[in-house]
Amino acid sequence: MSFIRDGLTIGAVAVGAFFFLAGMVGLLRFPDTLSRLHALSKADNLGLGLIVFGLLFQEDELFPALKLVGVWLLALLAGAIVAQLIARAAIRDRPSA
Amino acid sequence: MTLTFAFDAILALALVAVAAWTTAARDMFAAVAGSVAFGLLMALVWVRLAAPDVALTEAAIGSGVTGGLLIAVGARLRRNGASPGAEPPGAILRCTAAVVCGLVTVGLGAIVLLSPEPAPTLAPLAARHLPQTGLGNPVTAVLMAYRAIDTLLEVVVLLLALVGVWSLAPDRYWGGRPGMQQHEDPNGVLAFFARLLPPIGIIVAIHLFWVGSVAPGGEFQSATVVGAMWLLAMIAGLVDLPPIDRPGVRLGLVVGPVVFIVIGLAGTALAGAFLAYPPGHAKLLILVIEIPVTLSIAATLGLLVVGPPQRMPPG
Amino acid sequence: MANFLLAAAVVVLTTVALGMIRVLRGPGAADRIMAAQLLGTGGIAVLLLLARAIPMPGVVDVALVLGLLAAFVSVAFVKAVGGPAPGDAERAGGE
Amino acid sequence: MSAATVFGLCAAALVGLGLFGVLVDPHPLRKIVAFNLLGGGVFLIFGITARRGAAAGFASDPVPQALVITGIVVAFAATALAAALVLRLVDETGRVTLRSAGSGGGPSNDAHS
Repeated sequence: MSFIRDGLTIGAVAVGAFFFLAGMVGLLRFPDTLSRLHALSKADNLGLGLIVFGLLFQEDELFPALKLVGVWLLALLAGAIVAQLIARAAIRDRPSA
Repeated sequence: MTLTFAFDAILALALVAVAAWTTAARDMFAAVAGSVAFGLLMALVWVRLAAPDVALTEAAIGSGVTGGLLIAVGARLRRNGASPGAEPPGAILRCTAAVVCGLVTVGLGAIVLLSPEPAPTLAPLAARHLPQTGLGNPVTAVLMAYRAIDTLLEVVVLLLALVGVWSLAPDRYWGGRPGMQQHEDPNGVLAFFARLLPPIGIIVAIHLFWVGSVAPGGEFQSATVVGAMWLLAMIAGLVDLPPIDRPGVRLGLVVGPVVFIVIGLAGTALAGAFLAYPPGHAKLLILVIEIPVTLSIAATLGLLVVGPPQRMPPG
Repeated sequence: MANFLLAAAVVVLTTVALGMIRVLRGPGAADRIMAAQLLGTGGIAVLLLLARAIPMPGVVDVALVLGLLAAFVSVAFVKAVGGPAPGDAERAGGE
Repeated sequence: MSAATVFGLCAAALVGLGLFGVLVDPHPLRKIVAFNLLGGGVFLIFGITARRGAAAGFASDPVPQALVITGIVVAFAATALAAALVLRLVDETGRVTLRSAGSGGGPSNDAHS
């Protein structure tokens, strides 16, 4: 049982870390602000989400697990709204973009 | 073991790199953004140094509220179109400063490498008296019981800093509202966010406050979160800050220090020393102090970030 | 398991450290903000991984506070670069 | 090398960098940022002392930790006051400099070389 749980954790956390890596590459390599924003928001939401998902298999109690999910939901909410605000600011700064 | 070392080394390198870049950056916003990133990395460092209480404070104040303050100041300087003013100092002075700072670094590094390990410690003493305070978190015990006088003075220092900031207001604005009027679409994304986040923040703040007696957390971290949520609502134009001569504002700012001092003086009568707690009542009294102190610190921090009044007093 | 989580923390920390380059280089203010946002999320991920790999009380709370305050800083940043008219970041894009 | 030693050396570098910024950077706001870097380094020195003082079942000596918490809050208060001073300076003179236009001079006056 713990073997399966560990396997799920390893899989999800590894994919999550990969998303962070991908997001960083996008952030550094993509040519303009909006495509960088696109790469970033994927990394933000999926990367952290998968890491939280993986860590959930290691939690035995309910409250710490709920707290982990809460942290992720908070980051998701903040990420979505900040991305929206940044995109508007970026479009205003460079109308041609 | 080597993994933790790799983690620490990367973290330390990133910290120094951000600091170096922040010092060298031409653009002012780059320096400000660098200092936000610096605070974030510092929070990670504190976790690695087994100091989660400090990590919480750093995440809340060092990165969060200080970042907000510097961003606001940077934006105002840019808006005012202030000329850069001074040119950088000459080569001789720069070289001299570099040499001096290099020497300081080398000296401190030597102290770090040569100082005894394990270091002299007060931990056993703090542990021995922990049961008497009724607290489970030794850091809170130091802040609220062993060295409560320091914490009292710290709260007073915050208040004095606010008095200092306010006293920089031009005469015509005295008694007015701090910060600019915010114009924001009340149905927009930002206003939505500013309605959604503060309730979450206040729950987190209450949680931090409550666990602070037994686990990492406490009134400073809690107060900072409350203050930041207040500022967020202000930025989104949901609430406006009150004029600084409102009696309610003044009362909110001083209630914490006053309760602290009153209980301290009561300790002189009941337990024989200023800020001593009668045996068996320590935890209750600490709670009675912490609640108003948290509210006062939250108000003080928020008002420190927005700065002196910038608008005419009403009427 | 602890070692794996620690290794994942090292990977995410490295991406966070490299993401700093974007915070510092910009070029636009928007790039700085979004990179700072990535740093906030990455910092949260690192903290959650560390909290599981090296158990210590309160680390998840640090992540929580980091999330709240990073959002606050990002909003302050967006408002601050919003140009001379304070505050109508909402309509400028033309929806 | 233990975490305390790694971050201790890091702290030494931060103090040097921050001090350099405070001494050399002509922009007051950047001086404030540098002051915060310097402060961060000093706090870290306290932090590693606390970590090395782990005893009695605590992973870190609580007394320096409490000092650092106090220090972070006071550093913020100082930052806010300094920032307000800079803003007032700009409002009064329109320039972001501590050096006075005429004679007399500010703290960085000796920089003319």
